[in-house]
Amino acid sequence: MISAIWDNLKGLYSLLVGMCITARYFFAPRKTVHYPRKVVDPEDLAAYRGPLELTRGKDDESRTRCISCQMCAKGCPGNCITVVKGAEGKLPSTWLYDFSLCCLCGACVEVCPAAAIDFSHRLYLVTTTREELVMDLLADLKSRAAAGPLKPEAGAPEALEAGGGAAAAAALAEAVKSSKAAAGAAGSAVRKEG
Amino acid sequence: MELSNISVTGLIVLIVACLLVIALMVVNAIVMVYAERKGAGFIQRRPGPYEVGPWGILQPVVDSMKLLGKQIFVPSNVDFFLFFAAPVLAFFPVLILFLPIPFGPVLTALKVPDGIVLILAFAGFGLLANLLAGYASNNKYGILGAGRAVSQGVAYEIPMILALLAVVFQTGSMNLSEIAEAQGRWPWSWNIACQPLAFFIYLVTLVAETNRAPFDLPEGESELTAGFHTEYSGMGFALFFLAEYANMLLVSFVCATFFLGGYKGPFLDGFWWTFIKAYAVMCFIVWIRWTFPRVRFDQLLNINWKWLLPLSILNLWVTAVVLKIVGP
Amino acid sequence: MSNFSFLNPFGVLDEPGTYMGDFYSHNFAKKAAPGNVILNLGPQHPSTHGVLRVLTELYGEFVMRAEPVLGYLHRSHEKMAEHKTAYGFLPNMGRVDYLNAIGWNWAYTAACEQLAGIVVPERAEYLRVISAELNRISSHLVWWGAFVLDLGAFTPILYAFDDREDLCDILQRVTGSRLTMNYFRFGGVGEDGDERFFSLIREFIPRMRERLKMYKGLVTDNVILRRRLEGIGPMDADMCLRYGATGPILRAAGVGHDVRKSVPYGIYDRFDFEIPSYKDCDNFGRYWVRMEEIEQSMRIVEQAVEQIPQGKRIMDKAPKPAWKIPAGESVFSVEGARGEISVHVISDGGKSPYRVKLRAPGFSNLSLFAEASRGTILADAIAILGSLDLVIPEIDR
Amino acid sequence: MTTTDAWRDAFKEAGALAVTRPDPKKSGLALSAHMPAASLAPAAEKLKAEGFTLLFITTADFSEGFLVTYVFDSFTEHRRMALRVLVKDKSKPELPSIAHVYQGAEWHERESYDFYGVVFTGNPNLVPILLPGDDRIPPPHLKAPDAIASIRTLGFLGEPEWAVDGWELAPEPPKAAAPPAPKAEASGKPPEAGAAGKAAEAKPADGGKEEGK
Repeated sequence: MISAIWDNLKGLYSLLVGMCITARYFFAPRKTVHYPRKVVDPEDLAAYRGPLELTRGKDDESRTRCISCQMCAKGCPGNCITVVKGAEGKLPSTWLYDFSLCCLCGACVEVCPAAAIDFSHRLYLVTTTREELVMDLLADLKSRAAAGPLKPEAGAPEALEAGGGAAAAAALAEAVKSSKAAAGAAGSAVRKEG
Repeated sequence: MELSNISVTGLIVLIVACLLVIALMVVNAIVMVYAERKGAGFIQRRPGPYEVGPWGILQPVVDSMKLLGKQIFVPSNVDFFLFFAAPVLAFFPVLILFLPIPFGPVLTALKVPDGIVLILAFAGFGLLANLLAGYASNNKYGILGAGRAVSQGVAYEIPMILALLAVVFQTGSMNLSEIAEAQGRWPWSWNIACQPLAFFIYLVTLVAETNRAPFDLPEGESELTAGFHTEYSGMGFALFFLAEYANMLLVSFVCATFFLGGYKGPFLDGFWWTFIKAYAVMCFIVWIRWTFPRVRFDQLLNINWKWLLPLSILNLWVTAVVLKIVGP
Repeated sequence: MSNFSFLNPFGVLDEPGTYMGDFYSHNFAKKAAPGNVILNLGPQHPSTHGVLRVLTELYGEFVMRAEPVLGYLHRSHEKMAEHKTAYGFLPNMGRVDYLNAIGWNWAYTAACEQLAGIVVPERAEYLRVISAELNRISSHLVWWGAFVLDLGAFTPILYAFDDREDLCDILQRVTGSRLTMNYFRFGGVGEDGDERFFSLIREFIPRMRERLKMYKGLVTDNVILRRRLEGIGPMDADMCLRYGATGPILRAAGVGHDVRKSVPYGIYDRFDFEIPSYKDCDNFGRYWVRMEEIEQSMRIVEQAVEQIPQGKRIMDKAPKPAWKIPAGESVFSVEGARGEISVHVISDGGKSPYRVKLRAPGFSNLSLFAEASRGTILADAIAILGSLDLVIPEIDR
Repeated sequence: MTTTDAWRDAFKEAGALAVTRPDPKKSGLALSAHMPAASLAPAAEKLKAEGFTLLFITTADFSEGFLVTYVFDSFTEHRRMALRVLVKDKSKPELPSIAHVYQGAEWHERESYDFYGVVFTGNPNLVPILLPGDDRIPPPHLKAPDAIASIRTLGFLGEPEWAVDGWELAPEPPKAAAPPAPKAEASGKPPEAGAAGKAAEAKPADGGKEEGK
């Protein structure tokens, strides 16, 4: 009987210890980052994988390094990338990337012989329709090159959203249809169409 | 305000008192919802409600409006009268229980000679409401929750009565005002000093009586999804929510009156002392809720029948013997 | 016909007591004793960690019979493997069990490397061990929070996620994602750990040790939790053998089996760490074993961070996305957070593997729940379910 | 039974058709024994007596039939061994269940019943486990007719260390032992014909539904 009472007293003591811990945390500072008021500091964003972007050309900032070798389109498990070879040299005429199918695996970034693709650090990309997720990365590259030299990314919303809106989305939709017919990519694209 | 020769002015005072008590219950519910969510947030290192109004003050108001707007969904094959009677039965009887509580030396709605019997008698209604809710909502989880609510309520009623009885023995009267009057100004002259065991027993039973963690088995979320009020949405759920906080407020006031010296405080007496003590007990209950896991059902009954009941009987016996030898 | 006809469409619910339910409840109810209640701990129950449905036959509060019903989260990863290239199937590995994605990455890549005879460079082996052990700690933290939440304590899960955020930040630096990580490549790893990655780890480990003391004070020594766990849900070594249960459940039954020790894959034989095993095989044993494993994993990560050499993160001429697995068959098993993860690959040398079998530890661990929960109280059955550390996407694959 | 040879003789008495010893470096298996359906349960009992547990049961669809592989492992001394059974009749695949020896096998067998339609007689609760129980869909894991390979041409079972004469799964004669260039280019692209496979009668294949699974 005595041991039962002793156990219960020890039990009550463990309850008090538990309450002191929660009391200590009651007065400890909070840890939540208030999204609209505070922003994740860019230092942590360096490894964040946002949607793809074409890296800037060495000499001409707005020219892509892509040589339209289709390695990324073939290697992508989700068939997100459609590249159409342009007229002059190896430059692609259209470079479409469907972010709604992408699983951010990084196969394209690794396999590209010309290091033309990289992950952007756009944390705050918001779209309302699925069509807006189909991005024309050539236009995106030009708008970023025009926006000025590469400055440390503040993680702030990228130029694309600023230029967003229905007009751009509609333009993109036609680009998708026309390029799809032109590219006639392998069966995988047909599956995406079906 | 004696009950026997009630006059017209007495009646008016009583009606005003009832209105004040209803206002108190609603305002308290809003304050307690906010305090609980902020307290839980701070314990879990997150800020709690923040967006609505400055520091989230309007959160409870917005919550109640949302609950008002929600569609009241009635499951099939349900006994409509009982289904809608349960929330009403849970919330309104608590109103009567606030009458005998001495908020201040003069601020007492009704000086009922045997106040504590009135309170304990009506406390059973909340229990009945839980049973009706669980039974009438034609839901297996509801029935399990109702069964647990009844056996828990009945079990923890007895040690509560015996603990309060020990204090009544000591002060010789069952009228809450006299009990509050009999205690001195300083903490060592309160009943908690001479009845610590009764205070501890009462603290445990009040947590169990209002179905608060770690004894919240009737609505154990992780087992019974929501126990007896699984099928309630909108106003039904809001009434159960208000009833829970009203019960909490009531038992905190009774605890303040019996053990913590009612409206008597170190400097100047007044109703604010009762409120301070009651809200201190409430914060303690909230603090317990966010610290401990839930007790299993048979352990819950073991604690009561094997430990609290014998202890309270022992405490009563010792009080009686001491009073016999030493006198009041 | 009740007067609220809009509530009773098609008059289906007229006579009270008609037993609705679907195929599985009828199949389960056939063998039910009269008078027992068939309760669906349904797919959307708060304590089944996802979309697991357990049909229970209750006699009052006691569970007489229980039968888990699976398949609500079946995405058929094995069928996808037959239509994707070997390289294209890697992202799937992060999504089979998102709490321990690195364990599955390792099993699949190692199965293919073993078939092709690929040798992984030293630095990559160390990065693999570091990321696997950090992922194990984060998986145990999520389990710990969810398990104690099942028992009714609301606060510890917030503290667990508090620590897990640091782990996710560390792993995000090398794998690029916080949950469904796709870090391993055939012949190495996808990203090299930079200096900040290692400094974050060195900061994390002492802080975590402090937090473990706090967890011990708040939960492990709490008398209510002890009474809820000790002596409940006995699963002895023979039951584990009959059901194929592995991992912490087996170690809590006294068998100190761990794939990292019995078949040291990768470079696990270079680190000294113990395998915690508990004598009596109840819920508290499984709880204690996992808390000890967090401690052991931190020891491994500490030693690995000290001994990591400089070098390449992936072998040169590593397989490209169009790489074909050479013909043959191979089985490789890895010690995941929940038990022994095995991948069985049969390849015909073609573009996609011919047949890939993913052996999920949760699948076998859950199969012994029916026998373990017979005759227990409903609250204990939920506690046993929680102690099995179930992750439903891994069970349904 | 400490050495793999002891196990090889044990399986020989238990009525194995052939015992192959694949290269553990490449396949991770110490021993692989091909059993007739009848001698499956006694072999399982022998393994259980020695403290082996059933890791998993996997089925694969080949031109010769369904190859059902039972993989066992021991917790004390690590030796991963596989028992293989060939179910030749694909239209009505049938195997005796070992759920009475290893209760864990019940679920693995039900999974093979889901994906390949293999009926395990004696399984206490043979209802689909991962696929919907009420509207039974044709087994989804069957290979498309043009993608099926043959065990003999793949030759992944390796040279039998000991075999009953006339054992039909022996790899093809040495000249073709080196796996010839895969004969029909294994259609990487998703089969249009859907995976209804031969088991189900020639039903209009609904490729799209299978794919969306």
